Amino acid sequence: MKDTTQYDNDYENKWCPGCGNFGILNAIKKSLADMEIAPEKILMVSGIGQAAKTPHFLHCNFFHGLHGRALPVATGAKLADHDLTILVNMGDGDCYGEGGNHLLAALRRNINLTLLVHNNMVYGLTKGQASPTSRHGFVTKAQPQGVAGQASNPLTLALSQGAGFVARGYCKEIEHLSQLIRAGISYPGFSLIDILQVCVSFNKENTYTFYKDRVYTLDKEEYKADDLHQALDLTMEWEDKIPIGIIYRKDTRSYTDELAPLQSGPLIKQTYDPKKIQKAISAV
Amino acid sequence: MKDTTQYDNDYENKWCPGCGNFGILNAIKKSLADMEIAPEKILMVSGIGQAAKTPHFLHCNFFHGLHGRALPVATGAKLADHDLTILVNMGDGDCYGEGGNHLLAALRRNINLTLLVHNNMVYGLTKGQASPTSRHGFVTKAQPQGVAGQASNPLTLALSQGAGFVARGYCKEIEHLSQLIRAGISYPGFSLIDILQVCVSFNKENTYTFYKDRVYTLDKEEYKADDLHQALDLTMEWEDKIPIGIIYRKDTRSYTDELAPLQSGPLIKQTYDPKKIQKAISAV
Amino acid sequence: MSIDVTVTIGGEAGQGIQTVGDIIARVCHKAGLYLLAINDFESRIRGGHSFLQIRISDQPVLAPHHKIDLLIALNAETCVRHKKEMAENGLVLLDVENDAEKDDSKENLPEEAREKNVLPIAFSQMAKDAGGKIMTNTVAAGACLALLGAPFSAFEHILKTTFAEKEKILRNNMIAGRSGFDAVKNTAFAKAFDWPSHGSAKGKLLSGSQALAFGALAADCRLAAFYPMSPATGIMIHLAEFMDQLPVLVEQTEDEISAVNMIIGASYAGVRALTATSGGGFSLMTEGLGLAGITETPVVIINSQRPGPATGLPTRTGQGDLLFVIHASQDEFPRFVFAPGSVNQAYDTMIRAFHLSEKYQVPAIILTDQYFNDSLQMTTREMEVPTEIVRFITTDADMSSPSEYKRFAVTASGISPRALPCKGRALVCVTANEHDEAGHMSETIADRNIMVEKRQAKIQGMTEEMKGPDRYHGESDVLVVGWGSSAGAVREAVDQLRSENFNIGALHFSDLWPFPRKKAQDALSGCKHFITVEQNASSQLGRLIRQQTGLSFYSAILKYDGRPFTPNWIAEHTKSVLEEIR
Amino acid sequence: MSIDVTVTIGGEAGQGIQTVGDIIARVCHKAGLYLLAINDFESRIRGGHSFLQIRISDQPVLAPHHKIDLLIALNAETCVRHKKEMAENGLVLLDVENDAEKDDSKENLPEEAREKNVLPIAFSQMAKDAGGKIMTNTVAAGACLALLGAPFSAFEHILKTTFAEKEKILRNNMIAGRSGFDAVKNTAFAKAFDWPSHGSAKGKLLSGSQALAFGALAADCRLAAFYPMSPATGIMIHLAEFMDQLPVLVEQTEDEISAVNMIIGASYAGVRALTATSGGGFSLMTEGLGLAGITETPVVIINSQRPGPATGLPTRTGQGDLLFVIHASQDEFPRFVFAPGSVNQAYDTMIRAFHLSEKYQVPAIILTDQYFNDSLQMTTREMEVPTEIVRFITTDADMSSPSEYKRFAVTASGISPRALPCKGRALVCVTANEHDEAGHMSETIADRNIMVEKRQAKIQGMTEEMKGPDRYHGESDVLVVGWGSSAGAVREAVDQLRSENFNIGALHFSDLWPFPRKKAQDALSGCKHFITVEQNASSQLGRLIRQQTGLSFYSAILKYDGRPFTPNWIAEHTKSVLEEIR
Ligand SMILES: Cc1ncc(C[n+]2csc(CCOP(=O)(O)OP(=O)(O)O)c2C)c(N)n1
Ligand SMILES: Cc1ncc(C[n+]2csc(CCOP(=O)(O)OP(=O)(O)O)c2C)c(N)n1
Ligand code: SF4
Ligand code: SF4
Ligand SMILES: [Mg+2]
Ligand SMILES: [Mg+2]
Repeated sequence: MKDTTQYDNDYENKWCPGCGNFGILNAIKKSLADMEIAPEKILMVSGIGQAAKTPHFLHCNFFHGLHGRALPVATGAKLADHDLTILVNMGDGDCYGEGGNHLLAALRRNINLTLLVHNNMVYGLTKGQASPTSRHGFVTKAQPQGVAGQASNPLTLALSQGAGFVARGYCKEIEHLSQLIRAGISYPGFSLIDILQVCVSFNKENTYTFYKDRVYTLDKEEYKADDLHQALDLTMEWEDKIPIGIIYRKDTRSYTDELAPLQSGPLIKQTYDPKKIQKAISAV
Repeated sequence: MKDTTQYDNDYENKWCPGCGNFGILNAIKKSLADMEIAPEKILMVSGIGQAAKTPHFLHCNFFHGLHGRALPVATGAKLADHDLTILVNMGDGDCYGEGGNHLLAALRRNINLTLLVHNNMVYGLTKGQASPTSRHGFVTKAQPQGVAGQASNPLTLALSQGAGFVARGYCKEIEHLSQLIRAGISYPGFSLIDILQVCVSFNKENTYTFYKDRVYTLDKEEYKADDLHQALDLTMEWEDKIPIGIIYRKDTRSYTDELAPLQSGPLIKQTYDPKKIQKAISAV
Repeated sequence: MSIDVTVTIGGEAGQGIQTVGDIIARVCHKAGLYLLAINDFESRIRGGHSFLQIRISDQPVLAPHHKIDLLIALNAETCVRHKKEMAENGLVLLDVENDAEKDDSKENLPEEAREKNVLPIAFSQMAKDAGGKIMTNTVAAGACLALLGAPFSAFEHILKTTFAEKEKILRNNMIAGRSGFDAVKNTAFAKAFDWPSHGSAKGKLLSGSQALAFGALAADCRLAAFYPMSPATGIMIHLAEFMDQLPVLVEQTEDEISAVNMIIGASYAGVRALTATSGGGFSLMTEGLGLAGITETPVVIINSQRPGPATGLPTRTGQGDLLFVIHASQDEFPRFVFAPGSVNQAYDTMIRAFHLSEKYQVPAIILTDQYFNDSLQMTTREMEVPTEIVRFITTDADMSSPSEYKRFAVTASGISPRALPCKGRALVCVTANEHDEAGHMSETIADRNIMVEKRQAKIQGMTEEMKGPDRYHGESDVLVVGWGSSAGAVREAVDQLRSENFNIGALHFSDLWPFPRKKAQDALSGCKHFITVEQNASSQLGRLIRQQTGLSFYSAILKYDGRPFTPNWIAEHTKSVLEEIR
Repeated sequence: MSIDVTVTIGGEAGQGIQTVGDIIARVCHKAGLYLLAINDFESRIRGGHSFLQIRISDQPVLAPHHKIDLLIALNAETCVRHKKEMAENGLVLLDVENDAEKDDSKENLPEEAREKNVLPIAFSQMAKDAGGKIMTNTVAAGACLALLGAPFSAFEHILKTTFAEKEKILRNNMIAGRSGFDAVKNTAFAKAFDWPSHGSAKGKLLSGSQALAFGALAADCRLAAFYPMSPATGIMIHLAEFMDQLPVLVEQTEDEISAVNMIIGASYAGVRALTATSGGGFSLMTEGLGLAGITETPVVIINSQRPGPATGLPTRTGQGDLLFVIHASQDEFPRFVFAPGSVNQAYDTMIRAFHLSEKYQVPAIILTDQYFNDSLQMTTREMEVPTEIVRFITTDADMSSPSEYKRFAVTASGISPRALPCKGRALVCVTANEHDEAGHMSETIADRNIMVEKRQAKIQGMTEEMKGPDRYHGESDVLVVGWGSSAGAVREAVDQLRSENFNIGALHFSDLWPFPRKKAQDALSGCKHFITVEQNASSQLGRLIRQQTGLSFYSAILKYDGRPFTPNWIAEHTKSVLEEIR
């Protein structure tokens, strides 16, 4: 096993004991170590929430932005320098609630970012309100009669919008999750990894016990993840069985390959040429 | 035919001659007339754009709000008085661009609104930039090298999020469209009608000619619109053949039926009871 | 004040600080004492350090105290953190993990527990003995109350109401409480006082959030749409508690943009509607605020301030949004801005805000903050529910010709008769574009000028509705001027300074926009100098006063560390300024 | 000025008004004349009424004129609309559908054409005869130029460059142009002038949008993210034209929230980044502005104002956002606000804004408006591209120990050395929460105070960078004070008033925040009274001046109808005030 301690820092962790985020954090470290990406070569971008604190607990570059807005920040960084390796951490409220529109746009762009959604089906940091993935009927202090709407299915959503890399992980399956993250980082387009994350403080339904009997791993040999229909069906499995693994993957080109001004290299690496600019302006 | 002139007003129309919006306007009038909804009994809510001007050209109550924000306004009005019949007009940029997050939320809520998206695959009012439904490669002044991302598929999106009424209309098929609108208004939950709308000024690709050879009507006898898989496939048809009609429909309950405080009637109709309030407060 | 004790309970988030505080507060309240409790916690769910600080007195308490008389430390770190704040004769009760009997072997204790004024008590051990560690809070509450001099019966009474439903739990808690109570039997506490014998509650004990929620109910608010955001969420949670009994719907939205547009839609359709958020969410509502402005739709928006910019300090307090909310959104339109200074005023302000917002058909913004929302305070008057709600709504019956109804008809006051959609033959047409009187988009110069002038015309009436600043010894040479939640702290600071013979008074602004210029000028005209006291870094009220009156503050006492004011802090800083003046 | 002619071309949107205007403007420009053209159009694509108004002179033109000398009416409605604005000897050329030969049978003409000063000409018929109705614009341009006294060769030259590529089209246009030119041969036009014979262009002719776009390029802006919104879209379109030749990416986003966050991400990663929007979009960017504030990320935001509130008048002009952008977003942080008054100043301001934003690591906001963005103006100086761009960026090489790099290290100036992520061993850690020097979330009082003070500390240096107001006869008794795009109109108004012997001058503010208090005070100290001139309803600059200096304006001349200022309008209103003063 590769050394993951290089990603440790001495900043105090602020999560609750037993929180599923610890597993995700470990999986991230593992995948970075396995891929031999040095701490200073990784950029983590996140929104606001418990999930979004993740970058603080890693030795790395990070931009911990606004609630819901991690994807535009990450997109901007990627457009500025498409050589960067960018991982995005968001909560389910962060990504599918406040940030829903940016997820749709990231899917359309198919920009080469790896998005990890710590999906605990609740708003953790704000003390337990329903999130877009909370099930119909889920009771909280803000929803004392239970959630009246239906839960969002983020993976089906991604597939419906032409996503090329759609996966689900589970916070307890660290090794498996770390492989998903590796695959996501290696993927040339936008990769969405929705992670079943247990919140021990505010979600008393989707617990370790809940997942224990339901979660099963897609067999890489058997399931090729290249059939959209089959993938759509898998994303709709939930009640009794919940598949984890790469659910769909197709060949793709990254957004940054499509943009004219980026063809001579990352924007940040191109040189300032006052003469050329003067000429261009004068020609108008 | 029912009298549609009751919905006419003498406010000057501001659309370009030949615009597909005229057909949509006529279809709306037709469906209202057919359903015998008096002008003063209808509430139109819209965003901002050419499509969103529609309510001004009808004799009716209307709230012409902000770009992208028609659905929250309509939702608020419906929650306040769920006896209202509310039609929402939005453009593709309005609804799938700026307002994308509210569409996701409306789908989760399944609130009883009928949403008409005038999908001309371009930003009309702002003079022709690409919209989320513009095809990959679509050239505009803002996208001189063509759109780099992939187009959103709004109908697939809706299906992926559990929508119970998903339809597509075409601005030239006025009678057919008016039936779709009728069905949408009658549907107890959220209904999305995406309408292929020709913009003669800024979209030189998706023209009447383009649609002429492609659009075909789903046969109500043959196609039952109750199979999600089949519906998903239909929403993905585009290049050669484009289906119009009700693509998917399932039984449902409206959001407002699920909310405790609305069970004694619309909020607006309940009475102010100071004694009860005083008692409730004092009990804490 | 013959009684003035401050008790702080500190420990990790998740240790149950709230429970200890709650029991103590309720016992004191029930006994007829006055109290105020502040809540200090980090933006995390477990661990870290948090505390609850209760100030208890036989006189009304308006602000937290800067010194701690009794510290209940649920962990050793609490001792370290609050060491400097301990009063001279202050006492610390420290929960230690070892057995209570072994207290004398101080070497085994954490270093903090070896200090002179620290009394190590094995709260958790006692709780375990009584049936479970979970009752540590009851033990601690018992010890605290015993030290304060409370009779056990008072404690017992509250325990009984708290655990009324489960007999066994009650029994165990009684045992736990008793052992805590007895553990300090022989401990002298300088600030112990004669417990009022037949006291009765002197007012309602409630949080700022509750007062705001109750005010909304009393104002007949029917829809409360929100996106969770500290420190505003509590208001909505308190409202949601009534969803099963009153016609009020609390609706969580996908984001703040939706929340503000939703209440605009609801208000347009005819119900009173509210949203609450903090600065970040308010930022997102800025465009919607303008929509309410141009469509002349009444809505009430609470902005519970916390320090920024951006995410800032989510669970801390501040007053940095005054000039932002006054100027928020493109171009100009009238709005109300209020900033209540007490729970009673907050309750009243909600009722007024809904009333005035509907009367003038403009948005009303209420500025509170984390200190106010999350602190427990006592009412000084009944919170009365209005017997009637005036809705300022027009129906067909009021019109000579409903078919000619014009939503934006020009009037001298700027206020047009407001009808509701689908309620008669009058069509209610509304647009975010500039429009004619009928509500249709218009770009003519004439319509534009008419509509700008119509909207601006409301300002006169609105200004007349505004209260001038509350004056406290307003005839003094020097005035301390504050706004919003600092009202109590400023007043107590003035008391303290006056008791030291300073010629000083205070002004408190609760009505901030439209600025009550004339009344402010009058209130300020008599003083030689005025000093602003605010929780921001640029004296926003001071700048506003100068913008509106041309009058300049002599100095600004500013605090921006995210923690609430104490009277003493204000008094000390004021003294430095007074020395300069002299 | 010996030459001062105003030509207006009016008709429906879609009729090609732009083309007529463009040809005329280019012919005049090429001939060495000065000109300024404004664009007036509705928020629709076809129909309605729109016009382009060109003022031509042999002296620099700073603002549009209030009177029309020559009106090219592409439809009859245009005559009606502009009747009142016609100069005494003004002439109207009206396109009539009937044959030009039948001009004498006036009864067949629309009523408007029967007026004395109206010359009915069958532009469209002549175009049809030349090969197609589409050339109506060329005919009209020909007629207009002939009346102005232009030699046909000058017209010919421009037609040749315009239609260089297609021979047949050129030929037809030449015929069309000629017939228009000849049609007015015998018509006397009072304002005809001696056409400069061997003139050469006196400057670059370009729109405000172009000047801003060019400035961005010259400032090395690499990413321009935006969501379409009038009147800002043009800036981005002009930038997009360079995507195939320069390292600049114009990225259309899903909404304005994304746009502002995207440029923050890009700037954090190391490239200069811009967004442009109008008030509604700026409202949505408010939270992101605070993110730039707390993360100290340089970004440039253009807010092209239009009248509001909300959607307001999308294609009209206004100055209603000054106080909004200064105070936007929760809590406090330093920012720059600029409002250029000419195309040269706009170009320079872009370069300065990027430079200062990066130097101080703060957001910079540029306020322009529809009038400015959509009007054609002439440069008075070369637009020089800086030979070098100073980036204020730190690398490992500059650090003694990169592994200990702290993004928010405290310094006296408040500016911390800024490194870029993934460019060395130094980790760049940034958060929207309050933080310690290393960029990790912190809630301690110490860190909070340090960071607030560090951010505020920048204000001093920033203020020193601010220019005071531009003074024009600044020693006068009365000063007219404006900001932003009104610079030219105010200056011409002053000229007019001074020619009438009023003792009057002007101040123009282009640097608005941090407010150059000292310089403003100096500039205002000599005058007896000052009068603000603004396109809003509350005198926002006047209020800002009072907030910052305590000095009060005597009167405010306010216009909020969405149409640009003319010097005459300002002069007339100023005179009324001057009469009051007297
Ligand atoms: C604009 C804005 N709105 C609301 C908030 C308050 N807020 C902080 S975290 C959070 C939600 C947390 O839920 P989620 O994204 O699921 O993350 P988790 O804490 O569960 O990991 C919210 C609403 C905010 N910081 N900013
Ligand atoms: C917040 C905000 N951003 C941008 C705009 C400018 N705007 C007006 S209409 C429009 C898009 C129009 O496209 P679409 O929604 O597809 O409607 P269409 O005109 O094509 O019917 C935009 C971007 C606005 N009014 N408000
Ligand atoms: S609240 Fe939930 S998600 Fe947040 S740290 Fe605790 S367990 Fe984890
Ligand atoms: S621009 Fe396009 S969508 Fe708008 S009115 Fe014209 S044709 Fe219709
Ligand atoms: Mg969550
Ligand atoms: Mg469109």
